[in-house]
Amino acid sequence: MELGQKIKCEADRTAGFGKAIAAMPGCERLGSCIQCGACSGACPLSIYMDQSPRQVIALVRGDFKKQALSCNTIWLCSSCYACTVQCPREIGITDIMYALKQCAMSERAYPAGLSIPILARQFVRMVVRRGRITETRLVMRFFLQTNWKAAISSWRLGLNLIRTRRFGIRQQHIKQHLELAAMLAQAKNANAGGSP
Amino acid sequence: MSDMNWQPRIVAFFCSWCTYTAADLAGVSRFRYAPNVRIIRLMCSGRIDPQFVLCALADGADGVLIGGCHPGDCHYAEGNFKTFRRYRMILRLLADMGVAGDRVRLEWISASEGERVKTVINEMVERIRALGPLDIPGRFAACDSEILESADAIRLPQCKETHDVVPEVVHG
Amino acid sequence: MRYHYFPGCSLKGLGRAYDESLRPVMERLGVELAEIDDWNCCGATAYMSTDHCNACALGARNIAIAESSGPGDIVAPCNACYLALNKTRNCLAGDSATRAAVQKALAVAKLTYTGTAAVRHPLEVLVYDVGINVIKRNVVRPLKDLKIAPYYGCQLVRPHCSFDDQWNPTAMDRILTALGARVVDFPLKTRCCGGSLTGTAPEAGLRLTHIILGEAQRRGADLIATICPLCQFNLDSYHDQIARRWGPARIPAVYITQLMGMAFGLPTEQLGLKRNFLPADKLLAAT
Amino acid sequence: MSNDESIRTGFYVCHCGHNISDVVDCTAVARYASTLAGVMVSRDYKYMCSSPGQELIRQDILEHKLNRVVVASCSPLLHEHTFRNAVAAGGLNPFLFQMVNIREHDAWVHADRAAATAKAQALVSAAIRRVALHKPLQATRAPIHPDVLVVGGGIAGIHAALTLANAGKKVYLVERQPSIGGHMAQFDKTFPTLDCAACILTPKMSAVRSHKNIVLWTYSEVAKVDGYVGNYTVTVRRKARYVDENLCVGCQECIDACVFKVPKFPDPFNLGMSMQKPIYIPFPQAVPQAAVIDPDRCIQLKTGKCKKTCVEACADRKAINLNQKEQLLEIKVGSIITATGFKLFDAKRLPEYGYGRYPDVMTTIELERLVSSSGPTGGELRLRSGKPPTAVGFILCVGSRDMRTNRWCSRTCCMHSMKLAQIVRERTGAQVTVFYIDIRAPGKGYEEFYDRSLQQGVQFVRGRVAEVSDCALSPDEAGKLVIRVEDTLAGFVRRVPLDLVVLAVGMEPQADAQEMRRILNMSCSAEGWFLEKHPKMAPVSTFTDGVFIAGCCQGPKDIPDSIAQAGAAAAEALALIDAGGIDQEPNTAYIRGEECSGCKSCISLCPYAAISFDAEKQKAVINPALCKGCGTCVASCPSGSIGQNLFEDQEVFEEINGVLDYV
Repeated sequence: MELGQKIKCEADRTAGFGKAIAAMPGCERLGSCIQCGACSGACPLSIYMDQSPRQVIALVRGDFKKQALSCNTIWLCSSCYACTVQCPREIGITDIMYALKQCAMSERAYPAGLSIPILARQFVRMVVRRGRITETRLVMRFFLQTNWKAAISSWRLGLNLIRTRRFGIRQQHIKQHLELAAMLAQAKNANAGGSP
Repeated sequence: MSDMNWQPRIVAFFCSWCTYTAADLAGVSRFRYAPNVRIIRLMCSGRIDPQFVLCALADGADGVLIGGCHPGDCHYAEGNFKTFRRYRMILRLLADMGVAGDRVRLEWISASEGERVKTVINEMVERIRALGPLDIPGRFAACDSEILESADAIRLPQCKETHDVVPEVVHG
Repeated sequence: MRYHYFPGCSLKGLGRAYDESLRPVMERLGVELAEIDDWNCCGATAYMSTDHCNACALGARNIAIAESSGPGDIVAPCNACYLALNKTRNCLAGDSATRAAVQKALAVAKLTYTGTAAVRHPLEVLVYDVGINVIKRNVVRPLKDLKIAPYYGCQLVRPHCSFDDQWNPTAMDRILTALGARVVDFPLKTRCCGGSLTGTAPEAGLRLTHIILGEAQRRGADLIATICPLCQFNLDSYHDQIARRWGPARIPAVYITQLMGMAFGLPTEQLGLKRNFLPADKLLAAT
Repeated sequence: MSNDESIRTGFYVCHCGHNISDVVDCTAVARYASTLAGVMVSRDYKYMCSSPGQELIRQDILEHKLNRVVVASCSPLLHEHTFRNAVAAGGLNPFLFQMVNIREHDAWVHADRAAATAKAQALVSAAIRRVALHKPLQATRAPIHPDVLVVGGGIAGIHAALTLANAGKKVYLVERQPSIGGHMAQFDKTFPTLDCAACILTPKMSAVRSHKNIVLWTYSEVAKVDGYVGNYTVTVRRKARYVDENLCVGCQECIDACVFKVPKFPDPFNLGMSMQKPIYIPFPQAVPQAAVIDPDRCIQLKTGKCKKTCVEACADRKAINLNQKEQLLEIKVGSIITATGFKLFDAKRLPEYGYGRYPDVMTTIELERLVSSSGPTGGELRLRSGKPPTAVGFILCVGSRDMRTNRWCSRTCCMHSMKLAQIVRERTGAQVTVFYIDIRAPGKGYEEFYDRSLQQGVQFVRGRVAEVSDCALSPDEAGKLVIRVEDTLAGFVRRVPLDLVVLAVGMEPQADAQEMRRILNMSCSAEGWFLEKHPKMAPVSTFTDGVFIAGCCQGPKDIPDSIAQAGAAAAEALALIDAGGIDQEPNTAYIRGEECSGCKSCISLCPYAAISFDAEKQKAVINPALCKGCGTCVASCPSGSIGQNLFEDQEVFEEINGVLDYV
């Protein structure tokens, strides 16, 4: 039996992390959590999470940045907002998950081997370049980058899409995609300091 | 007066039963608000003589806030309706005098609305800040001194400002 | 009734049957949908995960273009678009720092956001602007004997929905009843379908899809009615994988607009029903 | 400022421990006050309201021959009385005093020390200027009518009425329902002693009925209240009961004889779980033990075409009177105790718990009726299917501690649920699980009760339940209600199949609390509970003198607390009555006769008809006994000939001048 230390010391905390997350849009009420667990109970994905949403809130509030950013919880959140509307303290839990995702993305602090952030990254890249998403192309790229075997194993899905004439291979794009990219670059700069 | 350090000066007249109590509740609840409003307690907003409002503005207030019970909730049945009528009259008067109407504000705030006291005071202070100083004493200083000079002839007795006895100051 | 139409990427791709059926149905009901010129992706959840301000800018560009092209509300049929655009509106209304930043970004494209155009879902337009009675009047082939489970998905009602209940919405139930169908009491109406997790984390995502299909089957539904392209895709496309993991639950999922089109007597081929993986045979047979 | 050279003011600023001095520089305020005209003594002290603080004032008055006093401390609504007494103890007229509120209106609401101190100084300047103009005044004493009205016949109202009646006072007890007893009458047992609710309540109910000092009016409501402390005129609406409660003996023969052979209308006492006829007695222990007829259901009262078998059955007792009309009765009382209680949260507002959708989801009060031996099943707990339950779950904080519904803690649900959990376990042997956020068991013997629940094998899971559904994901869940909850102590989400789910619904203010508040001229908290004068120091008094509150109308509480509060309210009323009179603030208006032009514009403004017109002198006259001191007439007098004690124009002008003093 291997023994691992579970105790956490002051050195494990990142001072100001909880405050910084609470300062992000929609996360203002983070501090009023009473740890009732309604969020976890309402979450349809909590059964796969290594930390329940309630625990993530506790980690963030306690300034345990490393633990909060490295759990799979924030990435398994499908943004269904069940937690947010059930929270008796009106905490924007989904927005807190977004804030943590943004933080983890900007610091590349997400767990290794987790493919969900990769999809988000590819999605963003496609929007910046083309202005629109071409789903089949996005999914193909995603599979090629993460798990090419999965791409092969879902051949039946591809065939079906071709059969139902939905396998659009032509890249969709908007006319003003350069202008959009400039716009996004501008907004990105304006967001400086948003991410803790 | 219109220097960089200018801060809005607002006199508030609150009825004892609703708005004054609400201001007490705001204190008990530790709601923070701007320190620019000074509250004068009256038994009922119906006691507010238009002269009080004019006197406040003439003495250097940049705005006046009036607080009473909600319509139908007046401790004295209907004093606040009288206030409302008088308030409309004051607004007309101010318009004639060229004073912006939103320098005088009437609000119904019940005893339980501590948070509303905070909101209204903060809003009022921001509004007055945006309007800038009214400074009636400053604007009419020249007129006043003229009047005083002519009054010199009849020399009214002045208030005694100096102390006969040096007051004792003790710290407990 | 004229609306700005924001189809969103899915309705041009995997969910094109939704677009194909929505247009003739709305036309039949006297609703004019003017597609927003050069609209861009709403940003969906992926964008919110990377940059808040950018996500708002994406949504704001679409709203600003719509606002500049004339009065009227925006109709967004995809739940994710509906939520993303509404989230943008709420953010810009409540957060002055983000609003200023977004306006600055929009200025690059000579656009201004005013926030006058509301973002609405076709379901709301159908129930509140068109009216159940008008829908009922247009039914020529009632969907008799069809037991339908109404599935709203999560992002329509949460967290911003103003026109229906967050736990037990009924707009679609009312439309289905008007079409003559039998509505199955379906407690998982607003349970998440798994979203993009069906692709990125199939173990978790497909389980959610399976739970919805399984419950609809247990409750004796013939069909599941959907209003979101991603929900429809998830419920329709993974039957083999789900059957391998948890056993079969083969219930076709179709768009509410396809059901309306059938009931209105529109030609089947116009409604994109052939695009389903699992064909809605009972629907085709019933009408 | 006054020209009167003899003004000698003493000024005192209170630190209030650290409450004031943390934000306001009290020494600076005292130093500033010492520079103001007429100030002879200026002191700052830690606690002005303490005995040494008051003694300081008294000593200074004697030593420095002070004739005015100003104290800057907390709100005058809290301690004006205290300091006026201190001033009087020094031999000075208590109205030669002014108080400055630098705690609630300054130290507690500002953070900037410099700004707060400047504000305090301006307020102090205003008071010192104003007090110079104060005149000695005499408080008038109003007599107190010895009768008391108690509104609400739940346990709090019953207890208050009995306490007063036992002290020899005449009490009117007005109850809206056809019987007194309130919510407590619906309970089976009471925590933490588990004694039978009926056994301890019924004797008190009968005592009310038989007490010679109590006039009991059930099926009645307070319609109007006029007057003021010591002298209230109350109009009570007595709804038509169609049965004379003095003649009815409660034999129930009329009920048996009713043309409705079987009861078919939902019985509100059993929350619709049993049926009643149009003529009914609310419940077996009802007081008065008299039938009542529901006019919306009685065929005779609805259509006038009934055989009137009830009247026949009543025969020569002649208790049934189908021509009875609603009555408005007027009574005079000196004080009023409001004990109007609460209403239960409507569980349908939280659709995720399935109340109203799943028949085996019920509320605590419904379960209470089901386990009661006088309940619809005779105390036998059965599911709607008729089978006994094997797994029962209690969901706590339903409509409590939730910002979407009610944000307060309802205080009783933890204990109430544990009581029912013990009863269910005892009666059925079912597995019982309590889903809670925090167990709140702070009363005497309550923690021991919690421990007993644990000993008896009641399971406790800490987590707010997210949903109750009948969606089965596995065979063992089929046909069950499944709860989804995070076991927050174990750290994972659980699905718990149950066959009975009990929702511990919280308390909320009565639906017509606002209306009641208006009638009695009280205040409500933001949540809608009646507001006490001070949350700690005056918990049963209200801002309206002579009106007291008891029980759950002031906020959620359990039976012991309700009774304690009812006793306190009764004692307050007794103190008022036995004092024989009450000092009234001498803030009355008066006419300066020589200046009055006789325009009569003030007369119609007075809500108390205190102003009359002396036709002979052609002047208005104010009756000080009727004047309540609002000052509306003062502000409107075109010739400025009305003055108001304590709020003279000049005093207010000085105050305005003062608050605009910026140092």
